[in-house]
Formats: sequence, structure tokens, C-alpha cells
Amino acid sequence: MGAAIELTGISKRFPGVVANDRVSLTVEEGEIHAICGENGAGKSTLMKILYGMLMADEGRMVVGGKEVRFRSPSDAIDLGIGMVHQHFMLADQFTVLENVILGDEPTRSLGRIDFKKARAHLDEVSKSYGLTLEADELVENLSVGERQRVEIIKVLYRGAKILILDEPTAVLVPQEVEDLFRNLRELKKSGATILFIDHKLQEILAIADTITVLRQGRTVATVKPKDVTAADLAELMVGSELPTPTKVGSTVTDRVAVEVRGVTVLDADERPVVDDVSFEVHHGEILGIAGVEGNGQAELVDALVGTRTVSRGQVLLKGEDATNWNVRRRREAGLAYVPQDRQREGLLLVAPLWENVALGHQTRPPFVKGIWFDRKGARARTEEVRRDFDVRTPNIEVTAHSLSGGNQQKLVVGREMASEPEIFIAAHPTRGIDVGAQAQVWEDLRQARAAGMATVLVSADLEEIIGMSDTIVVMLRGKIVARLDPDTVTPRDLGSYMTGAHLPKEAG
Amino acid sequence: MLRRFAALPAWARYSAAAALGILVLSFVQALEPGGLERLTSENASGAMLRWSVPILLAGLGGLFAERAGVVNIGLEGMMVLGTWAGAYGYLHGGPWMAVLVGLLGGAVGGLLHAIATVTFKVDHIVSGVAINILAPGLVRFLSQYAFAGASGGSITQSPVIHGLPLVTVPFLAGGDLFGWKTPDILGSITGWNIFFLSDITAFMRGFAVNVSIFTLLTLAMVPAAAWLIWKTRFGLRLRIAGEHPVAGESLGVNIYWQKYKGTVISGALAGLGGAFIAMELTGFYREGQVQGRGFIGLAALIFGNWRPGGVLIAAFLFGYPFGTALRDLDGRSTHALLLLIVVGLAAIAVVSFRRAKRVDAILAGGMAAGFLVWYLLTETAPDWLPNALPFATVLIVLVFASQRLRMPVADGRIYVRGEEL
Amino acid sequence: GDDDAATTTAAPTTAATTTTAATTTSAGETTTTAPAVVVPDFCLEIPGAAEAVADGTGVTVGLTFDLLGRGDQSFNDAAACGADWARFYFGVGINEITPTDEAARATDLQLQAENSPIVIGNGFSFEAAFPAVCENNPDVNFAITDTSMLNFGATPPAPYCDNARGMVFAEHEGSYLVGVAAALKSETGKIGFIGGVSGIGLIEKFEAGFIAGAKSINPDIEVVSEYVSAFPDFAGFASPDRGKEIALAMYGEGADVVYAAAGLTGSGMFAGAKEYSEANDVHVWGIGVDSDQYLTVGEELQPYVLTSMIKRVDVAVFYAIYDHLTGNFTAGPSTYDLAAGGVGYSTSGGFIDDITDQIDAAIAQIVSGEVVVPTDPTTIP
Amino acid sequence: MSLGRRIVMALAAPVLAIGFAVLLSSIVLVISGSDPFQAYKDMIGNATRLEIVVDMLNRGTPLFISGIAAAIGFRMNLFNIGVEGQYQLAAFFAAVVGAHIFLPSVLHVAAIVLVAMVVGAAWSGLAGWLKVRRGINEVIATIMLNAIALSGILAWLTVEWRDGPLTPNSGTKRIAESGWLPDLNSWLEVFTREITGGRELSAVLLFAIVAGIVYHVFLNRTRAGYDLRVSGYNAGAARAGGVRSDRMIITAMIYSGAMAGLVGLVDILSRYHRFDADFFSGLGFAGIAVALIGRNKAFGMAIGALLFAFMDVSSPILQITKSATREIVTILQGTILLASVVAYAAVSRYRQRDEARVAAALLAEKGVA
Ligand SMILES: Nc1ncnc2c1ncn2[C@@H]1O[C@H](COP(=O)(O)OP(=O)(O)OP(=O)(O)O)[C@@H](O)[C@H]1O
Ligand SMILES: Nc1ncnc2c1ncn2[C@@H]1O[C@H](COP(=O)(O)OP(=O)(O)OP(=O)(O)O)[C@@H](O)[C@H]1O
Ligand SMILES: [Mg+2]
Ligand SMILES: [Mg+2]
Repeated sequence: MGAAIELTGISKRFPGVVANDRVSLTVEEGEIHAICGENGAGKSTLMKILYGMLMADEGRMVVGGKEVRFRSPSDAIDLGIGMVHQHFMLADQFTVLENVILGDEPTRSLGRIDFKKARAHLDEVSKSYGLTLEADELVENLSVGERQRVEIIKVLYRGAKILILDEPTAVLVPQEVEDLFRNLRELKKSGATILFIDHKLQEILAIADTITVLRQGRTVATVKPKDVTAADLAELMVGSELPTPTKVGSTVTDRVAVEVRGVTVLDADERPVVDDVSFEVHHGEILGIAGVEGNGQAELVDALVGTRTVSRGQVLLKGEDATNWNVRRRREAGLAYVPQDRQREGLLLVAPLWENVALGHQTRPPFVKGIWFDRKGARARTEEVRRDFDVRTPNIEVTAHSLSGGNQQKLVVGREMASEPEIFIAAHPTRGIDVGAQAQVWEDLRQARAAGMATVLVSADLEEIIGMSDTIVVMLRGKIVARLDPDTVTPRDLGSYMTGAHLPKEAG
Repeated sequence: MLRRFAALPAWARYSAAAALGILVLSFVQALEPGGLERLTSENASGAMLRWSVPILLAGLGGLFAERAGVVNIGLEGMMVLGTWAGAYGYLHGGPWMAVLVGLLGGAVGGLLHAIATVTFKVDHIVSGVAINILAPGLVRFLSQYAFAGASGGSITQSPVIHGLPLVTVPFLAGGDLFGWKTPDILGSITGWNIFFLSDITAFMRGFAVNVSIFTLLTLAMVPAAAWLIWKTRFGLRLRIAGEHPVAGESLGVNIYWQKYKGTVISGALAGLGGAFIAMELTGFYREGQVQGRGFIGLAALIFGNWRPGGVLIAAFLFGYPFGTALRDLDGRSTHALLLLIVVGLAAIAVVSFRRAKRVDAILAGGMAAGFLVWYLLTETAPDWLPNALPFATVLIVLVFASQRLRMPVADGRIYVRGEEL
Repeated sequence: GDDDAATTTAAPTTAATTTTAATTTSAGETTTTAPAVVVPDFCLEIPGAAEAVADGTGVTVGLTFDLLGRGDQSFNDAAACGADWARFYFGVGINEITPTDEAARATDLQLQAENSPIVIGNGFSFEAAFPAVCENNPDVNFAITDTSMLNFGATPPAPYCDNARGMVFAEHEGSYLVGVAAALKSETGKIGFIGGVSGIGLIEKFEAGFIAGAKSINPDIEVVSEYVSAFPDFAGFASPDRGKEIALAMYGEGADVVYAAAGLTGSGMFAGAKEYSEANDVHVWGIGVDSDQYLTVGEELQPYVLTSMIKRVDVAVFYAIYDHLTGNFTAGPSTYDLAAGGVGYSTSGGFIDDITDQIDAAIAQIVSGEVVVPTDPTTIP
Repeated sequence: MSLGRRIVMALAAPVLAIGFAVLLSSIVLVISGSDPFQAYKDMIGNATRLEIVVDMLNRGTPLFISGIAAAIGFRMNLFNIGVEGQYQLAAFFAAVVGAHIFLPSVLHVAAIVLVAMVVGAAWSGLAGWLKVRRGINEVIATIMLNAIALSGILAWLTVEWRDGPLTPNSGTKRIAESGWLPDLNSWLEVFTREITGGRELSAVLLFAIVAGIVYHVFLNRTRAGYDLRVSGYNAGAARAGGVRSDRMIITAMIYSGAMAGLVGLVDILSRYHRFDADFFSGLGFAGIAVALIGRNKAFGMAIGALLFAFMDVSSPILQITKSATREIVTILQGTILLASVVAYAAVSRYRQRDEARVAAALLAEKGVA
């Protein structure tokens, strides 16, 4: 049979970025075709072009043997293409049914929605694919896995024969990934073609029939899973050996820098999201916190930094009870912080770089002289950060908005490191930055560690956690469920602790 | 108990709330020294109705914009355009033309807001404020040419115009039906003078006696708006623009178009409200006659939790003290309203106390005590009270309830096609 | 000289244009015959105007309206009539300015003073701005309506400037007359009074006169009074919507004649009278104020305008200009009472033709001093 | 970006907006049968007279201060619609207190100013408190507080504290002369001829200048100003950076209200020396317009305030020269406002994109990946 989709020479440029550079891709009918690549490789862009959400600058698209030009997603939907986006596209305040039928509502006279018909159709679809859902439930009340099911049903409801799934596993726990894969295989059996984006090589190898690798906007290879190993794939993705974080010797001292004693953090509904957590971090030590996202790491970090109130327990910084200190006081005591979401918590996008570099340190030199904000000092420090952390920017007067994501991240890490902190709280410090910069951050962390900095490192990158940490703790549902030695633990082990497959070895 | 109440169907909830309101009013007026009957009279509800309609229209206007994610504090300006356009339309084609042109006048304001906020991505508040400043200047200028030549017209006012016909509903209030005078059911029951029951019928009769067709049409818009927003394709697509525009876009819904629609409808309704003021309340266009009703409409929208029924209740809540105070020839009705506030605050205090919200309970209790003292120490209320009362009421209610309100998630956010977040 | 007159007359004010379009030629056209000076036809004749002789050629009058401007069918139109008559008789030019807000009043007056030798400020709102302006322009004559221009801060109260005239009216006397009419026409024995703004010492005069006049006919008559707003909220003068609601309430409570001394708000009362009458198959009345409102409310409402208390702002303005032209301008308070023809009542519509004798009798009593009309409603038993 | 380019970018929006407004107004004037050039000539001719310049400065002063008050909020992403209520309430209390205290001249004036600022700050701070502690959006809160202040509190207190006989113009007791601010005529006359017509250049102008400088320096050059700005840019990042954005909201509202307190002082300290029915209202909303036109920048707002003042003060001449209707300035003002907010939004989006493009192009040039 022919190809379901044939893309040839697709290019897409954004201001300053070539997201897709003459990409070609052929997807056979009825296969599961995985697309992988680094962050920013252009995967989502390509898929959005295929789905009509973006228009390619150049290139040809052939769907089902016919050349097409999409002007909006409706055009793609009409040809049986459906897409599940990287970020959920669901309105919390809509019911499942409303979310599903939106844009394709069965109507009676006067534009009345025929809810009865819609519900019947929804039931039919969900039954035939074994995806059960409560049609009248508000999406607000659904779990992540359920939401994903809604997304998939949304696509199936429209009778899509070609499904695009953009990083569907990113938010799922392994159990849910299993379920998802089962569903995908079902779909394949019933004749669907599936395009599937993923970063996790093991998953790709497990499910894909064909794999296409993108790098810097170009197609670098199309391979069959049986012909490659994970390491091969990784090399295809980044163009070289993956740099591995390694630490040299131990610099752990006996002076405690951070002590967390039975800390509990409650969410808005008074449920514990961090549940009775205790640990110590010494000067010269890196404590890695591993865990599937959403298991309390973010809240724990907030509690350490002071942006979230601790309901029970204590946080001690350099021996002093800092539980009730505000952020500024903690920062002045030598704490630095790389937030996990740089745009939300790290940067002033509309402000020039030198104002960004002052943020969090504005009460101390070189940013302040008496009551005055020291612009000269701030600019000088910014130049330093730019140089030392290789922030690629024409000058330091541009707004943070105009930097690429990786450079934004480098700016944030650089500003925090430049303050020579004694305590460093880093949430995903290398997320979204290129290989060279990644190695650089690791090197900086190592140097600071040697100089006595105590680090709390939260990361989703298991290699990073294992390679950088002196001690690893694993968080699951708000509790510390394991303390592990990085020298002996494997990523596979770590993964099973994170998903709760292992019983906790040491109670937290 | 509240939960069980919330589970009732909408019509039952609204009737129960209305009955409760009238019950409280009956008590309050019975307690007023010397006794009163007028708080629940048909005149009271008639006046309330007249004074509520523009607020209701403004609130419904706000609803359509904000459901599409566009905050519209330009309602005031759009009402101003409506007052002027209504008068202009009347002078060039009579009352129905006034309705139409008033609607169009407001819609032009809405369109301007949409162009600024949707196409040019101007901050919603900024654009709204600009429209509020622009509108009065514009109509003053236009009046120079449209009205200043005519008899009775000037740069600040139009010649006299008239409203739509008044009707009295057959059977309910004894209106004529093809020349036959029907029985007056509500009137008869009121005549029996039974506590509470007669209060209810008297109050209801105010909705049926001598009401303008314009008023009736506006009231009909409430269920129509609810139906449109919750039950139709139009509404579903409008709402996605306010809740999660990117999701809508990803399913082929043109979000810009939704926002344009919502904002233009918003302006049109506000314009209708303006036309109502000019035609039905004032009898001509006159500079400054909107008097903040656009802002009150916005408050009604929030108070009504972005729902048509809620907006209706809020509009009544605002219209009632205004209407009552105007018909209050001896100052005692307004005084009785003080007691109403005491009752309301006391209820909040009790509920807060039972929910263990101590600060709220003390705050509400303290305020209730303050108003009670005021009530007991005076015999009439000052003239300014009705002007300030509705605003104070909204603020008080928001102080205790703003956490319970839920506005459309993406309300007020600038949406750029192709940009996530 | 000639040139000036030509330009001012060739650009007739808008109100004038409409009424006699036939006689006006388009502005700027060179016509051999000077266009006729027109006065809107709702303007009343000025008593004694025909005998007043003065030459105003080349003199401009700085006519400064209150915020509503010309065309308000009431107060400002009355002042405009006075000036229009002055133009008609004396050939003066008119510079009209309507301030756009409070802050503009002072600067607008100053601008007038720089361009005209006589400046009229219409309405008490100019009171605050006047003292400084009249003091700073000693060569200009100022006349302001509705306030005496006395500085009550001084003891005894003294005029602010010796070039400013404060023109006040005996509104209580005029209101007495319509009170008489109301009592004579009322069948229910209950009448109403709607005041614009309480607490400014002005509208209470109307109320007192009205009540006194009504009681002079029927001592048992019941008068319900209501003010639309209270100082410092001046919205009461410009809220027909509220006026209508209040009127409806009064008619609903049995009053069958209501007098509104509330500026623009009064038109709402007439609308209320119509609505109430039609809905209840009765005929209730409204009484107008300041100008003959029968002429301005529009045809549909005319059947409800019993009469109007007329305040001759036009007369005051006309004679201020006349006095200026003839060099007889006097400063300080000047009162326009019944005897001076400053207040009166209207008969348009003919609804009170049957009782004019009684009203005229009341006039005679007041003019002769036999009856002294109270100015404070609280002093009326 | 080069300096030249930056200047072009900065000026593009206002120039476009004003040009558009003038064009539109001219078209309107032509349609309505007037000669726009004559009208503008009359207005400009009038405005270049010394006396009108004084009027313009007097009118522009409160506009500018009101603009700053609004801008302090805007810089923090707070829409303080409540300047209107805040300044009137503040002026009232300042007038009442000022009339009842007797102090040596400088102290007397200082006390009046202080009262005005404190009252304005308190009323505005209340809105801040409602936002932070009770989650009420400041737009709604300030709209409600405006109404309560104006039709409630002021309506009540003006009656309670009025002085002298009941006349339409009665107001609070007049402030003793020690509490008056001397005029600046003699200063100005050093450079010009004598000012005629008894016009007095209000010394509140000096307050405005100082306020403008303080506003600029405080926000841009001080640490506390940095904190304030940062939480306006991005509250989340500010929090992580040790700025307590809750507190900043209340602080900003308090600063804004204190500034609003100064708005009414031209009337109180220089013109009427009391609060009365003639008190200048509407400045709060006009100030919002000034802030929007001036992009919250002190200099821009000064230009905006003068521009609006120019139009207000010089437009009545049109009623005398009869070259156009005076109301044309309302069109002009409204269009400038709307056109400038649209132009700013468009230019700022263009600039962002341009910056990103330039940044990326520069990088590509350097040959880095
Ligand atoms: N709307 C946009 N405007 C400008 N640049 C964009 C836009 N969308 C994507 N880009 C840029 O295009 C490039 C490719 O982005 P894309 O989202 O396709 O990456 P991706 O491969 O999906 O990455 P990830 O794994 O992080 O999802 C990136 O450099 C990104 O910054
Ligand atoms: N939605 C968007 N709208 C406009 N510009 C965007 C958008 N998303 C990204 N960009 C721009 O695209 C560029 C890259 O952004 P992004 O954060 O996706 O980079 P990245 O690919 O993660 O970074 P790097 O290439 O350094 O690893 C930046 O210039 C950014 O401003
Ligand atoms: Mg990316
Ligand atoms: Mg992606």
C-alpha cells in the first residue's frame, strides 16, 4: 500500500530560528511512526504543519496520495488527521463531551447542539476503542491519564485515521504508559496510522515500527527499531556521543548547610503534597532528588526557597531555623535558586538582560549602592555572566524575550552561580539547553561543589541525577521513599523506585 | 442544605430565591416603625424593573465579551454611544429604529474594542478606558450636527423622543386581549391582603402592569442568553475562546472571530441599554445620562458569576434600591433597606461562623452591628445612601465571596494565534 | 463697524436658523441686503424693549452658558433669548461659549473678558469663578444670573467687585402663582412638588412659594415634596429619568398636579404625567419652570403642561446689555421680582384660562405688598 | 539596537497616533464645513499667548500628577481606576483639616499636603488590601470605591462640613492665608513680560515637577523602585527573586494613592482654598489617558498632559473665532488616546519581533550554532 503521508522539503522559519529545514518524512499507512529529537529540534513544528496549525514556508505535503495545502486545522481534520498536543488542549470548565465535540458539534435547528446524538457517538467511539470516560464530568476533575484519554477520543471522535501524538508519555507514569501503548496497538490494528513523538528512547524502541530522527530542523535518519540501539539513536539525535555527567572524588564536608526536618506542605485542599520529608545537605555535597514529575519535588523546592509556606516541620539553613524566613532573607543568607520554569519564575521577559541578572540579588553588591540601584555594577556583572556562561546575545540591552530558550536558561543559571552561593537549589538546571552548555553547567556545579557549595538538584534527567549527585533521594507522592547511592544505582533501578515498583528501602 | 439547594433545577432555584427575598422584604417593612407596605408593592417592583433594565443589558453585554475572553470595561462608553444613537435613530424613524440604531451604535463601540484588543492586541483594560474617554467626546461632537439645529436639541441633548408602547399582561394583571378586559388574577390575590402571599402577588404584578415592550424583550434575553451560551454551537465556541482559546484553535475554531462576535454583541447590548435609558427613562438623549451604569453592569456581571441568571439577580439588586429610593417620598423605605443590609450581613456572619471562617464572621458581624446601630438611631436615611448603597453592597459581597466566583480562565488575556500559553 | 455687524449677523446661531430658515442666507454669501436678525420664536417679548434705544454696533456680548449650552429648552435658552433680542434691537454681536467642565469656567470667562466689554455668566455655577475674573478685568462689565454676587464672608455681605451685577429672581413669588393655579385645578386636594437639588438655598424658595400659593386657595391642601438630589450632588437638575419616577410615585399617591422646579428633570415629570394618565384613564398635570415649557416639551406632552412658572432670565440679560450700552450699568445685586416683571406664569395651551383672574388677583396682592411670600418652606404652618 | 533606531522606535507610535488623530479630525472638520487649518491656526495662535500658557500649565499640572498616580499602578500591572475617588476624597480632607489648623506658613502647607497624601494613600491602599487579602480585582474594587467615595462619603461630609450660608457654591471653610501657596508669577515674569488678566501660575507646578522627577528616579534608579518594577514585569519571578509581590501590590497602591492625593491641590492650595461644588472633578480619568499616552514615562506623561491641557485651554477660542466647533478637541483627544494605545501595542510587538530577529541574525553572523 502507499504512504499515508509524504512530506517533502518542508521548511518553516520563525524570526531568527529555522525550525524546519527541508524536512522530508514518509509515513506508511497503518504503522506507528516515531519521531525523535532534542528539545527544539522542530518536531512539534513539523507536526503542527501537518495538522494545519502552522503553514510551511516551503515544501509539499501529500496525504493519501493527494497533494494538500492546509489553511487551518479544520482542513486537516477533514482529511482524517487528528493531533494530540504536547500540552493538553482541554478546557477545564467544559465537560468531557463539550471538549470532545467542540468544532464538530452535531446540531439541530437554530444551532442547537444535539447533545443526545453527540453522547451516543462518543459512547460508541469510546467503547470501540476501550477508552471509558464519563461524558458529563468536568475535565477539571479528571486525572492526567484520563485527560489524555479525552484528547485521544477527541481525535477518534472525528474519525481520524491518522493520529499525531506529541510527547504523550511525558506526563504519564509507567503504568499509564503501558495502557497508552496498549491502546495505540489496538488503534493500529483497526487500521490507524500513528505519528508519535517521544524523547525516551526505550519507549520509542518498544512501540515504533519506524523511527525518524530530527536534528536542528533537519531529518537526519529514518531507521527501523530492530536495526538500532538506544545509544545509536542518542547519537543520531545530538550528533555526537552524549556527554555524561561524571563527578570526580567526593568533596562532602561534615558541615550541614541545609537541614530539612519533617517538612509537610499542604495544597489548597489541605492535602499534603510534601509529606514529612527530612534530609540534610552538607557543604560540598550535591543531593539529587529524583521522582516522576508531580510527586512533590516542586513544592519541596518552593518550601526550601521560601515561596511556599511550610505547614509542619522546619527548614534550617546553615544551622539557623529559616522556616519563617522570606525569600529575600534566605537569598541574603547565601541561597541561590534556578526555578524549573524559567519564563514563569526566572525571567523578566520584557526587561533588558542586565535587569534580569540583578533579580534575586538586588539587595547586594554589585547591584546596589545605598538606596540606589547600581546600573553600572549590574551591567558589569551581566557582561561577566554573558562571557562566563556563554550566553549568546548581541548585547546585554536586548530583552530576555529575544533570547532563545537555551540562552535564557544559561542566563538564569549564570546569574545564580555568579553570586557564589553557599546553597544552591537547582530545579532542572539543564533543561532545554544544548549539549555544550549542559556540560558547562555540570562543570560549574562541580567546581562550586569543590569550593563548598551545597546543592539540591532536582532533575528529570536520570543520567544527570546519577552522575552529579553525592546522595540521591527519591520522592513518590510527597514522601521520600528511598535513599540511594549513585555509585551503585542504575537508571533502571531508579526508575522503578520512582514509580513505586520497589518497596521503600529506607523510610524517609 | 446549600448543596441540596444547588441541585434543584434552575427555575426552582430562582423562584425560591425570589420568594426568600420577598419574605425578607415583608419582614423588614413590617418592622419599620409605623409599618410599610410599599417595599413589596407593584410600584416597587415596577420601579426596580425600569432601573434594572439598563444594568441588565450592560451586564449581559459584559457577559458575551468576557465569555469570549475579552474584558470589557468600555461598557460605559458603549452605553453612551447607545444613548446617542438611540435618540438619533428615533428622530429618523421612530422607536423601533431607535432600538436598532442604538444597538448598532453600541456595536460600533464593541467593534472598536475588538479591533484594538483582538487585532492590535491592546490590553483590554487600556482599550476599554480609552473607549470610555472617547465616547462622550464623540457624541458631544456629533450632537453639534445631529441635534443642535433641531428644536429642543443642543450639543448636550437631543429633542424629545419616546419609548416603545407599554403593555399590561392579560390575565395576570388584567390587560386587554383583543378589546376584552381580562381578569386581573394577581391583583385580586393582592387584594385579599394575606401576609407574604399578597406581597408576592403584588410584587409580581409590577412585572405585568404597564411595562414597556422594551423591558419585556430585555427580560426575555436572559433565558435566551443562557440558552445561547450553554446549549448552542455558537455558545460552545464562544466559551472556548474565554476558557482555552488554543484548544479551540486546535480544533479549527477561529478564535479571533469568536472574540469579535462576543465583543460586538457585547457592545450592541450595552448600546441597547443606552437606548433604553434615552427612550424609556429620560425621554431624550442627554450628555452624562448613563451615570456609571456601564460600570454597575460590569459589577453585576461579576456579582452574577458570569452567568445570565446571576446577572439578572444582580441587576435587580442594584435596581431595587434606586427605584425604591426615588419612590420614597418620606425617606422611610430607604431606611428600611438598612435593616435589609443588617439581615444580609448577619446571615453572612452566621454562615461564616459555621464554616469556621472566624475573620469573615467577625467582619460581617461587626458590620451588621454597625448598620443595626445606624438603623436604630435614625428615622430616615440620608439622600446619598441609595446612590452609594449598591456599590457598597457589591463590595461587601465580594469581600466575603470573591473566592467563590469563577471567571472564564482566559478572560482578559491577549490571545495571539499560534502562540501557546 | 459695519464689517463686524455683518459677520455676527451672517452667522446666526443654530437655534435661530431652524425657526426662520426662509429669511437666512447661507453664511458668508455676499448679499446686498443685510440678513434680518432673527430671534427664535419661543422667545418671549421683552417688556419695554421697544422703547429701549441704544446702539450696540460693534459691541460684542460675551454670553457664557452653563454646561448644557444653548438649546436646553430652559435656562440657557432664556439667556440666549435675552441676548438675541439685544442683537435684534441694538445690533450687538454675541460671543457664545459653553464650558466643557468645571475647570473650564474660569478660563472661559477670562477669554470672554478679553474679547467683550460685557460678559454674561448664566447660572450660579459661575459664582466661584467670577470674583477673581471680575477683579482682574476692571474695565469689563460682568452680569451673572441666579446669584447675588455678594460675598457672605464679609459682614455685612458686600459685592465682590464693583463691575459685577448679580441678577436674582423672586422665584418664590412666581411659584406662589403656580401654587394658586395648582390648588385651583386639583381635584384630589393633593399636589406635589419636585425640587431639583436640596440644600443650596435656591429651590427651597420655589417650594415655599408654591406651598404658600396653594394654601392661599385651599388651606387644607396636601403638598408632597421631594428633592431629586441633595447638595453636593447636582444631578437633580438634569435627571429626567429620576424626575419621571418621582412624578409617577406622586401621581400614584393621589397628587394630580405636580410642580417641578428642577431644570431639565422637569421634562421627566411631564412624561410621567402622560404615562400615568394614559395608564389610569385620568388626566393629571405638570407645571413647568423657568421658561414656558408648553412651547418646548413637544406636542405629545403639551396636554399635560398646565402652566409654567416663568423666570425672565431673558429680561435680566437684555437689560444688563442695555444698561451697559447706555452707560447705566450698575453693579451689585439686582432683583427681578413680580413687580419688575422678572417672574410670571404662562397661559399657553389655555388650560388655565378659567382661573387667570384669581392668579392675577394674587399678583396684585403680592405687588401691593399685601401678601408677603415666604422663602423658607419650614416656616409655613 | 542602534540609538537612532531606538529613538525612531520610541517616537514612531506617538507621532503616528497624533498624525492619525489630526488627519481624522481634519477630515471631520472638512466634512462639517470648517477649515481645519484655520482652526488649528486659531488654537495655536491662542495658545502661544503668555496668559494661555499659564492656563495651560495650571491645567496640565493636575493632569500630569494624576497621570503619575495612574502610572505607578500601571507599571505594576495594577489598574488603579480609583484615582478619581482618591484625589477628591484627599482634597476634601486636606481642605477641612487645612481650614481648622493654624500653623506658620510652610508648615501649614506641608500639613495640608500631608493630609492629602495620607487620605489618598489610605483609600487606595484599601483597594490594594482588598486585592491581596480578599482576592477582589483592583479594577472592580476601585470602581466601587470611587462610587462610594464620591456619592457616599463626599456627599455626606460636604454637607456636614460646609461653611457659611447655603448657596449652590458653599463649600468647606476657607483655609487661612498661611495655608495658601504663593503663585509663581514673579518667577515666570523674569523671563517674560508681565502676566495680565490676574492669572496666577500655581506653585503646585513645582510639586508636579518634583513628583515627576521622584517618580522617574525612584522607579528607575532605586532599589525599592526596582522591586516595584520587577513585580510589575513578572510577579512569579519577583517572588522567586525575593520580592514580596503581595506587599508590593499594597505598596504600589499606597504610592499611587498618595500621588493621587496631590491632584486636587491646585484648587485647594492655589485657587479656591476650600473644597466646594466647583471643585475640579474628572481628573482621575483624564490622568489615565495621560498615563496611557505617555507610556507611563515621566517625560512622556508631561508631554501628554501639556498636549491635553493645550487642547482644553485653547479650544474655547474656536467659539469666538467661529472657525470650527470647540468640540473638535474631544474628538482629537479621544482619537489620540485610542490611536496611541493601538500604535504602542503594534510598535511594541514589532519591536519584540525585530529584536529577536536582530539577535538571531547577529548570532548567525558570528557563526555560532
Ligand atoms: N511560534 C513560534 N515562534 C517562534 N519560534 C518558534 C515558534 N514555535 C517554535 N519555535 C521555535 O522553533 C524551534 C522548533 O520548535 P519545536 O517546538 O518544533 O521543537 P520540538 O522539537 O517540539 O521541541 P520540544 O522537544 O522541546 O518540544 C525552536 O527553536 C522554537 O523556539
Ligand atoms: N510562542 C512563541 N512566540 C514567539 N516567539 C517564540 C515562541 N516560542 C519561542 N519563540 C522564540 O523562539 C526562539 C527559541 O525559543 P525556544 O524557547 O523554543 O528555544 P529552544 O529551542 O528551547 O532553545 P535552544 O535552541 O537555545 O535550545 C526564541 O527566540 C523565542 O523568543
Ligand atoms: Mg524548545
Ligand atoms: Mg515539541
